[in-house]
Amino acid sequence: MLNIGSVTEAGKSRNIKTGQWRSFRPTVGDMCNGCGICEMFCPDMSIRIITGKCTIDYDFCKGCGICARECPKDAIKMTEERK
Amino acid sequence: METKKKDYLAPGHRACPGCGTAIGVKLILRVLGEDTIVVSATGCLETFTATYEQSAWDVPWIHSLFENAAAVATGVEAALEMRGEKTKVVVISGDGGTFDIGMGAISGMFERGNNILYICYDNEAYMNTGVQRSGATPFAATTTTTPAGTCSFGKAERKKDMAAIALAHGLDYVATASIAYPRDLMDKVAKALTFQGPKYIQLHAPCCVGWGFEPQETIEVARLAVQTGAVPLYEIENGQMTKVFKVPAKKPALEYLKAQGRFKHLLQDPQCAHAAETVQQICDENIKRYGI
Amino acid sequence: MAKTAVMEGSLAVAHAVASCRPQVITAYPISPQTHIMEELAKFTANGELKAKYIRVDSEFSAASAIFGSSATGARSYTASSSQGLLLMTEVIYAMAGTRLPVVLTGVNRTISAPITIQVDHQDTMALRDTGMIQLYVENAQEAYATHIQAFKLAEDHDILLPTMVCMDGWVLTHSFEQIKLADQNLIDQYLPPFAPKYRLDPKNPLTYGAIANDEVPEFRIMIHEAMERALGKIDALALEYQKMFGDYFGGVIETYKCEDAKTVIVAMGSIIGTIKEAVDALRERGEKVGVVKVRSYRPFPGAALFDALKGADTVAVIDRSLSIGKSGPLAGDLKSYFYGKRGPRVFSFIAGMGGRDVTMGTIDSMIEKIKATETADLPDVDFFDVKRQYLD
Amino acid sequence: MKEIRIHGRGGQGAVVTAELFAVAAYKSGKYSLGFPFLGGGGERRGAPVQAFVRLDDRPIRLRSKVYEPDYVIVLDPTLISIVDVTAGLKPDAEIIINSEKSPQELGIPGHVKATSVPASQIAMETMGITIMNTAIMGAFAGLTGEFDIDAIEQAIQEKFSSEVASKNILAARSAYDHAAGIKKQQGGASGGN
Repeated sequence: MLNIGSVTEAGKSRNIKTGQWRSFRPTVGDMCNGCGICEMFCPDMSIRIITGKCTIDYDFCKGCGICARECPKDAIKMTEERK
Repeated sequence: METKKKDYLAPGHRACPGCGTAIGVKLILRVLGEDTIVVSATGCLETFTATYEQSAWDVPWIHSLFENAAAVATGVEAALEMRGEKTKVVVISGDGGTFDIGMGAISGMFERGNNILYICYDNEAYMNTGVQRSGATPFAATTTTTPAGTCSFGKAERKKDMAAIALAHGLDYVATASIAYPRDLMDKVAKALTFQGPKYIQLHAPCCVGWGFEPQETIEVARLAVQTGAVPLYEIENGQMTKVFKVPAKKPALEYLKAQGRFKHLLQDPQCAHAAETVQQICDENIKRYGI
Repeated sequence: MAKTAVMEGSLAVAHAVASCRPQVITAYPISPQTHIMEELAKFTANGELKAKYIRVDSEFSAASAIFGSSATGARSYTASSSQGLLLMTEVIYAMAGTRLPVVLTGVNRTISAPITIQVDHQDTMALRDTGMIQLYVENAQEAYATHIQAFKLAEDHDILLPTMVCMDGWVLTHSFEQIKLADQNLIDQYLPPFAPKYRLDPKNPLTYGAIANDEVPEFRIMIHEAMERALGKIDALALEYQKMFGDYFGGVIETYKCEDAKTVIVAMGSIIGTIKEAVDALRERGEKVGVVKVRSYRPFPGAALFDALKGADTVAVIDRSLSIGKSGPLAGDLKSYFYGKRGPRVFSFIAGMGGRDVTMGTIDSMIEKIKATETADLPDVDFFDVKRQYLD
Repeated sequence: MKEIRIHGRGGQGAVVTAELFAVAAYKSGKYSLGFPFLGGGGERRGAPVQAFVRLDDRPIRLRSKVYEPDYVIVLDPTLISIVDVTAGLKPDAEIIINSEKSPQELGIPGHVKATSVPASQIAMETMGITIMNTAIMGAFAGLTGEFDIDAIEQAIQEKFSSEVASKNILAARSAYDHAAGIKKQQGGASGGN
C-alpha cells in the first residue's frame, strides 16, 4: 500500500484470478501447430506458445472462446466448465 | 513459434470476456515496450485495468478525468523534457473521450505539436456507462439513447470522421486500424513512433456486450467491418494516403449488420429498410473514396 | 541580491514564481490573471526562467497539463480567475485525490452572471471543498512571500496537496507598490528542488488515478489529515521565511490590536489593510477594536481563531462572497467551530462583492450596526453598501 | 497621506502616469500606491477612465478608491463636460488640466483651485508627439512641489529605454519649468488663473 491518494502499484491484477469467471473451458487438441493466432487474439493474456504448442493459463482465462473460433486448425474445443 | 514478447497489460483485469479493447491494448503495448508512459481518459479501459491495488498496467499509467487525457499527456511530455528523459508518451482513450468530450483538449494538443501518439480505441459508443451513443456510433445503430422504435431507426447521424479532424490539424501521421488485423495494427503503431510531433491512430475495437454478439465473435465482427467497407483501414503520412487495406472480395453490408444485435431492427422492421440501404451506401462511399 | 522597486502586484508574483524555478507552467488568459502569465512569458522568452511554458487551449487543459507534469515529477504552476477557476474545478479535485503538489494563483474575481471582471471571493470559495489548500493575502509583498511558502508547503511529503494563493484581482494584481525581491540564493536555500515522493517513471511503474473499490472514506480522510498537518506547517514555514527574509505576514492567521479588543473584525484578502486603517481611526475615537486576518482558509484555523477571539464580546466576520441561501462562508465556518464553546457573538457581514469598494466608512457602519444590535436575535447575514433602489 | 485622482481616456496612459508617480515617490523616499479603476468589463480605448495615487511617509494599507483627492489631474479636457472632475475635492485641493484653455473657459467653477498646462503642446514641441503623461507629471511637480523633478526624471529613466526616456525627460522638465513660471505668476494666490 502506497497510502498516497489514488496511486497504486503496477501489475497487481495478477492477484485476481479471473479464471473464476469462466463458464466454458477451452482445451487444446493435437491439431495445434503452435501458429500463435490464438495467442495474438487472447484478451486475457492467458495463452502462451510453449514448445510449439498453445498453452492456456486457466487462472486467468475467462472462457470467451475467441481462441477456439479463430484457430485455423480447429484445435481448440470449448466445453462447459464443471466446477 | 514461441511467445517471446513480454506483455505490459497484465492478466487479471476486469474486461468482459471477449473484449476487443483488451486485445488491442495488449498488442499496442507489445510495440510500445516498457519505456512508455500511458495516459488514459475515463472509460471502459480505465475501469477494467485500474482498480486500486489491482492495476493491470505494467508501464507507468495515469488517468484523471474523462475529457483531459490529451492535456495531461502534454504535461507529462513537458515534464519529461524538463527532466531530460526520452520516454514515449502515448494516450489510449475511448471514442467518447476522443470524438466528443475530449475534443477541445485533443485539438489543443495537436495544435501545440506535442510529441505524443494518441490512440483512440473505438468501440463506437459509451460502453462504460451502458451503451449510449457517441459521435463515433455508426448510422442506424441502436444504443440506449438512440433506441429503435416506431419513430426511430436508431442513430440518425453518421459517424464523425475523427481521423479527418486529426488530419486537418496538419498531423504527419494518421492511421486507422482494426483488432482483426494485429500485424497491420502493430506496424502502424511502430511507424507512428518514427514521426516527431502528434500522431493519431483510430483502432476499431468491437464490444460484444454493446453491439450484441457472442464473445467468441469479436474478431469475426471486426473483420466483417473491414471486409464490407464499413471501417476503412488506411495510413496517411505527411498528408498523403500511403496505404489502404484492400479487400478484393468485398462482402455486402448486410453480413456485418446481421452479425450484431445493434442493427437487428434494420433486418426485422420493413420501415427501417431504407436505413439498411443507407448503410450499404456508406460502405460503397468508403470503398470508392479510399479505393478499398 | 535582494532589491526593492515599485512594480505591479502581478510582476511581484511573477518574480516570486520564477524564483521558485517551476519546470512547467501552463497559461490560458483570463482577466485579471493575465499580467502574471504575461510576465512569466517574458521571463521564459528572454531566458531568465528555464521552464516549459505551455500555451493551452483552456483553463481545463491548463490544470490538466500540470496534473500530468506534476505526476511526472516537475514543479508545476498555473494561475487563473473566476470562470477559469470554475472550469479547472474538476481537475483540482483530482489533483487533491492524486496528491499532486501544484501551485496555483487564484486571482480573485467574481463569477458570472452577471458577468463582470471585478473582484470578490466567490470564485475561490467555489473550490472550498476540493482538497486544495487556500491561502489569502493582504498585499503584493505578502503575495510574493506566500507563493514561495506555497511551493514548500505543497511539496512537503507530509502534505502533498495542490495549493492556491488567493489574491484580489485588480486591487493587488494591478496596483503599483514597493516590492522587496529576495535574494535568489536564499530562496534556493529555503526551497530546494522538487523531490517527488512518487512519479511516473518506467523504472518504477505506478498506476495514477486508480479506481476505488470501497476505499473512498480512507482516501478522503488521508487528504483531510494532510490538511490538518498543513495548519502547523503554514505557521512554521511563515516563521522560517521571516528568519531568512525578514518579512512576516502571519501564520494561519494574523492578529492586529486584538489584545484588549471588545470587537474584532475577521476578514481575508486586500480589505484587511483598509480595515487596519479603520481600526486605528476607531481606536483614536476610543473604540476597542481589533482585526484578525485569515491567511489559511483551507485548512481552516479554528483553534487559532478561537484563541484569538475568545476574549472579545463581538466578532464581525466580513465575507467578500456569499454562500447563497446561508451566509458568508467564512462566517459560517467560524460560527460552526465556535458553537458550544464560550465564545463571542458572531455577525456575518457581506461587503465588497463584485468589486463594490470597501472603505473605512464601510467598517464604521459595521461597528455602528454592532452597537445597535441587541445580543439576542442576530440576523443570520447582513449586507453593507447596498444600493437599496434595486431591491426595494 | 496625499491622494491624486487622474482622469483620462482609455489609451491615454492614466495608469502609466499613476505607475510613474508611484515610482517617483519611491525615488523620493516615500511610500506609494498607484492603481487603476476599471468599469465592469474593462475599459476600451477612448472610454473615460480613472487612476489613483496615494503618497505617504509610511506603508500604505488603505486599498479603497480615492474619494477625496488632494489633487486631480485631467489628461483630456474634453472629459470635463462628461465627468465631474471636481467630485469630492478636499478643501485645498488643486486640479491640473492638460489644456491651452483656462480652467474657467473649460467650465471649472471659479472657487476651485485649478491650473491649465498645455502638456500636449509641450510634448509636441519637445518630442514631436502628443503623448503628454510625462509632461503633465513635470507640470504637477512644478505646481505642487509634491515631487522633486529629479525623482520624476528617475522614474522615467526606470520605465523607458534610454532614447525614449531622454525625450520624455525633456518634456517633463520643459513642463516643469512652464509650471514653475505659472506658479510664480500666481504668487501663491489660490482661486485659479
